[in-house]
Amino acid sequence: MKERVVLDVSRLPLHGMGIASATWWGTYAFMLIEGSGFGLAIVVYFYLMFLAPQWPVDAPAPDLWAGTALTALLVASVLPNIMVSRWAQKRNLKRVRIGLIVMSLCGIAPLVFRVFEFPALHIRWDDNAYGSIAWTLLGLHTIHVLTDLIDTLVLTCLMFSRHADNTRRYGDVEDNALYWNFVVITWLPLYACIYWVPRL
Amino acid sequence: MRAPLILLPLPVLLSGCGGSQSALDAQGYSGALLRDLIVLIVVVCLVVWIGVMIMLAWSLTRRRDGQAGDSRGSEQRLGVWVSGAVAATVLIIGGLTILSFQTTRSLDRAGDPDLTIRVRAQQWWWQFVYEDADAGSFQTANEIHIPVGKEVRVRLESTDVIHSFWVPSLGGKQDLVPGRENLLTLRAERPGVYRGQCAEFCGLQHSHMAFFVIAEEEESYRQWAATQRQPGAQTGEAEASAGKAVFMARRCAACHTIRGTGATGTTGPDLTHVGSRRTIAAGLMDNTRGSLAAWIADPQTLKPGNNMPLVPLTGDELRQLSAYMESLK
Amino acid sequence: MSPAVSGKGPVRIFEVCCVAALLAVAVAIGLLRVPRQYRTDPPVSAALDAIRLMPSGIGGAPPEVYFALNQPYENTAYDMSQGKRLYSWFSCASCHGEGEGGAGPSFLDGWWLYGPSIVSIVASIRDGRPHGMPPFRDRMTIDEIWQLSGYVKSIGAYSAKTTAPGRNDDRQNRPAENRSPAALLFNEGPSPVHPEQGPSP
Amino acid sequence: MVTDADLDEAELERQLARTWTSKPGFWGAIASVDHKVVARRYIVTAFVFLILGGILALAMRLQLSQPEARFVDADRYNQIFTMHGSNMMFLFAVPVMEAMAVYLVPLMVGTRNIAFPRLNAFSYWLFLAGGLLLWISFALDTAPDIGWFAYVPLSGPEYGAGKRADIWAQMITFTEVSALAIAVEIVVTVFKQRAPGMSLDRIPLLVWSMLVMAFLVIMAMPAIMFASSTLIMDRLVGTHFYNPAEGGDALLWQHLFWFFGHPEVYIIFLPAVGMVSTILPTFVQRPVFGYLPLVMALIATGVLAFGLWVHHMFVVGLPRLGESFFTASSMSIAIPAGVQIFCWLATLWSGRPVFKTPLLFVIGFIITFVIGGLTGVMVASVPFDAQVHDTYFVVAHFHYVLIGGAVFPLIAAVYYWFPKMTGRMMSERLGQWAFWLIFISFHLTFFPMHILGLQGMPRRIYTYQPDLPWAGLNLFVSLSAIILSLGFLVFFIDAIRSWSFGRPAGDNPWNAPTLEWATSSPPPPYNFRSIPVVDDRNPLWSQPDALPVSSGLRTDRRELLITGVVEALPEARESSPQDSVWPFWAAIATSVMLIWSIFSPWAVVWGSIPIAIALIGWFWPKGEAEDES
Repeated sequence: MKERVVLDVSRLPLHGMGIASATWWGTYAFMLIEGSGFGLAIVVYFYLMFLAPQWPVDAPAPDLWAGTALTALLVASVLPNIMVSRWAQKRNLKRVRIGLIVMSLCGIAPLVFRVFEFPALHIRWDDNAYGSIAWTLLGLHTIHVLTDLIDTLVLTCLMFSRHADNTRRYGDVEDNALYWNFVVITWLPLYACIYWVPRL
Repeated sequence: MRAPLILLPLPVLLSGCGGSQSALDAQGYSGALLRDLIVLIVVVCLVVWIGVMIMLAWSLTRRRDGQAGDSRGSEQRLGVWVSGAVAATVLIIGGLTILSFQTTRSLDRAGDPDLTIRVRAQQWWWQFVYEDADAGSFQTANEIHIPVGKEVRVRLESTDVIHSFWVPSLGGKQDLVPGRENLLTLRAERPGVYRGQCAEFCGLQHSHMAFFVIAEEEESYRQWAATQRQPGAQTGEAEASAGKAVFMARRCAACHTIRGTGATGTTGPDLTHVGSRRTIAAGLMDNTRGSLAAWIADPQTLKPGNNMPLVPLTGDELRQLSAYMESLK
Repeated sequence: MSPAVSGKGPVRIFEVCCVAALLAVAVAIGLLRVPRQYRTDPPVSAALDAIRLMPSGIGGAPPEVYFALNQPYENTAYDMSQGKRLYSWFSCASCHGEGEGGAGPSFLDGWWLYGPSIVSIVASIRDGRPHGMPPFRDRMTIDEIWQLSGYVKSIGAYSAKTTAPGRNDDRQNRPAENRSPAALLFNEGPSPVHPEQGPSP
Repeated sequence: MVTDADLDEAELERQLARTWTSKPGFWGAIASVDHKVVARRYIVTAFVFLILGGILALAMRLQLSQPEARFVDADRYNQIFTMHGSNMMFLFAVPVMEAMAVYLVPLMVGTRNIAFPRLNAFSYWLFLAGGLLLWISFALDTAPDIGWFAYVPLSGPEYGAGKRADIWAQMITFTEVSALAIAVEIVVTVFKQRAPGMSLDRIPLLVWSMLVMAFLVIMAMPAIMFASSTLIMDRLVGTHFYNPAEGGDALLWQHLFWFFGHPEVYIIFLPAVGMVSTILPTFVQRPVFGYLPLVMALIATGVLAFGLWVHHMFVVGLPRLGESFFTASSMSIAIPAGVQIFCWLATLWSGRPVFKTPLLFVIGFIITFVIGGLTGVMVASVPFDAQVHDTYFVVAHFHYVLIGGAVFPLIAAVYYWFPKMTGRMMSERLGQWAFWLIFISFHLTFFPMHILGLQGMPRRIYTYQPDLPWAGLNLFVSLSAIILSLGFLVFFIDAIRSWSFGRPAGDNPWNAPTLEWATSSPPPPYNFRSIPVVDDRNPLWSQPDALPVSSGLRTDRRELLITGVVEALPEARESSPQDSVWPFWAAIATSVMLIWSIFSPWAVVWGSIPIAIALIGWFWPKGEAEDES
């Protein structure tokens, strides 16, 4: 077919940031998928709760300290996370490097507390349905923490490599920060479900 | 609407020992309500479909003159037509919804049941317990008798997987879900033999999980129930007595109950009056001495995967045992 | 048009490879498959009956046909599940409980009075044992005895296997069969039912 | 830096081809991330699964052709109907619709490749592995035998011996992960990669339908992933989600399954609707009537789809109030369906129909789908459903909806887009044969099933007894099924023959209005020589002489245009990734982990390590031009 040029795009940037980036939208789409998953898991939690004569079933309510400490840690990590995202926007390589190392630590620390959260439930996954859903909620969130941690670690290595100083990399850092916020935000309703709903 | 306004050429519905099993051959209170609803909705939908097909045929075959269809005026006219058709759809859908709600309410009208039967569905047979505190309760398998014109409350439970209790001629189906109890009310308006079948896939022998509802006049129902309450018949016949000994020795009693004897197993069907039933193995075969023998000798070939283990018996033992079973009227 | 044509070449090769791989898989499968048996052939049953037991009644050799069948009663979940059902149908639990024992010995303590081999278990069920274990020879077919033995053996398995009968949908009073059951309970030590049968570690 | 503005047409094509063409050879094919190559593989694989599923259907019809037949035993029959359902839903219908989206959406929105093309390649390999898992298990006689709905407790640890149910549940994971991946790609492609000027009200209807479908996938599939994972956990590590004695619930499974399962129907049906809305205008040579109502109907269907899952559970004993709500919502889905039917009729009425094969299948679709929709209204009524639930009436209903409502438009779509995909026309003569054979025998096969259902024949029975009055109709249905399969055979023969020997098609053989017809047939690896600029819903009809295009994209790297969500104003030039074998290795590693994890929970730990390695290989920059920014 014959063509007629009506538009010149050669002055556009070579990579879009934020809502002009496909990755940003992709990250949101994946967060929508996983958010649906978390939402469903919570619905199942309440479904089982309303079936049960008492809740929790055959177990004391979970100990609070490990989960609460982890929650505090996660919420606190949002601050450096937002900082990293800002620095990435400003393309400040040195600060992004430092920030990513901090965020890697912020990813490892909750896992340490997570180890103590499972015994704090005072029930095994194979004791009854309450145990099953409580372990599943914790496990599901742990998987998200782990994946984002690995992502952060790889990104940290990348930022120390020759590929670092590149708009595309800074975009990746921003998307990773976005995802960590998602991991933190989804934890809050899970925390309420696991630790406070049994105390109602 | 009373006369079956059937649009479809139906073959003969009633046949031999099969009993009737058709939603269109309604013989009970709920069944008739549902049949009327089905016929009405089908007629409405048929009219709708014919209407749409006429529109389709017209739009495909109409004569086209010049540039019609491109002008703004005709586009608007089309818009009016489409809006009208959509409005009609909304009205019809609304009407059918209300009709459906009304039928549900008529079905739910509560009455005190005259009789309660507890149904325990198991892979792949039906246990029926007639619960009657005064006259004494008793069990049957794969066959219930009910008095005509009475409300029969059926309490549905499952002991293993999900099954579904369905006697099309008498009414709609209801699932039996482990861990839950469902209720269903049956009322047969006419005496007859109505076949029912498990309607929810329940494993290997889902196809062979039928049962019969035998609706009879009050008097003969009472007689039947009185007989069923008796313990298993004592027989003087030598062969049957020998069969009884085989039954006890070969551990049949571990799974089956025959009231009045030492057999108190609960895994398999209650055999106290097995000889009086129309069929064996959940509607698989007519109840004759030959089929009883065939069943005992090799249940796994007749109904592969069912839960009756093969018990090694000699030819004599088999003959005696089936004679005993047949004598348990 | 040239890009489209050159794009087609590798795709063709690729498709041919896929089809070839599929065919190879299909042929392999034809040789490997094991259909479920609801009724054993009479000659196989007869052969399964021919176990060779040591004179002491402890241990022995399974018949050749058992190996020819690929040891189904220890290796297929279906047979084990059937065994589990037979366990309840034939009221094994009235003496052995849910495996923890009672009037009869426990299967969960890691101790087998007549040895842990499946042949011993088959012999115990088929022929009975002293102190109250009745023979089931004339109540069950031999393949049912094998199925039951496979299940009994799995109750006391030392470690979880990928083939195991499923747990019951019921209240759980011991770890399910499919979850490395007995090993968790070994530390309790065996509990002899009859003093003279006691284990001698 | 080279942009296309400085080059003449031939040189531009040569440079674009060098940049975008995959390497030759086996590994080049494995590494290809061209959306057309991946989509073609997807479509061919899905049609292979259709043939296999059809053979299973014939096996079932053989068994049911007479009472107490012994062609297939009960165990095999249960495997066969489970395979037929699972295969048709998860390995054919959903993937083939998504594959059509993967092929057509980038072309119709005027971009050079789909968003996240490596994810796209990964998705195909995972889908293939899931399909192989299911079919190999069938060949090994260990296929699932629990129905495509896998109700617990039948599929649970106590009654589902062996790994059969686990294979089913994990096959779900394979296909769902691949479906979710494609959904994300489609959403992002439609949102961010539309040709400049293609504002929301100029998006082709097929693209709209694929967008709504992608959102349905994103919202619905997590439910089945959660359900199938918890089922595996119940069976493998002893959780109690579905064990009533320990606080679980058998109906929880049904809620989760149908919360996915009902939208699933629309995941299959909406793309088909989009195909009809795209094909119909071409064969009456006028724009579709009621673009806005059609888009609204698509969205309304998508929203309503989440509000009617309980109509699959009308007989499990739920509270009456809830059932009434779901009756009303299920009935109301007929309204958007009605809107679409009437808009199509208006389009037909005011246009000049050209009775080529695609239009025939579209007309067949309208006739058949209206019946399926009306029987859908019937089963939405609780009391009506109490009689026909789990009977052959329902089997008839959903085959009318799925074959009549989705496969007919799909065949129409194959006839319609075949010239674009292969550069060759399919035979009109064989097409007419295929249509009449399929259309007539479809009704002969499935209409009698309505009657069988009302006569009390339940679903999923492997046999029935001679004294039941079903034998005659069943034999009739079985014979008709043979004719139906002949019809499909004609279609497949036509497709295979035309692939190599069909009449060359040219760029736009049907005089169609949408962008995919603006490029050559088959399209080059870079899709368009220059990115088109759109100023109308039907760009090729409004600009018949010369296509308005943009210039200024680089040719030395894979570059495409990112535009705004609403108005599609250009925002950035973005690179599209190079070919890579890492998606293939990632899919292999994922498959190993998923299959291993039905045998041991530790697979999740150890099996994740190779996946992580493959993903790092996938994302680690290689210093290519595509990494620049």
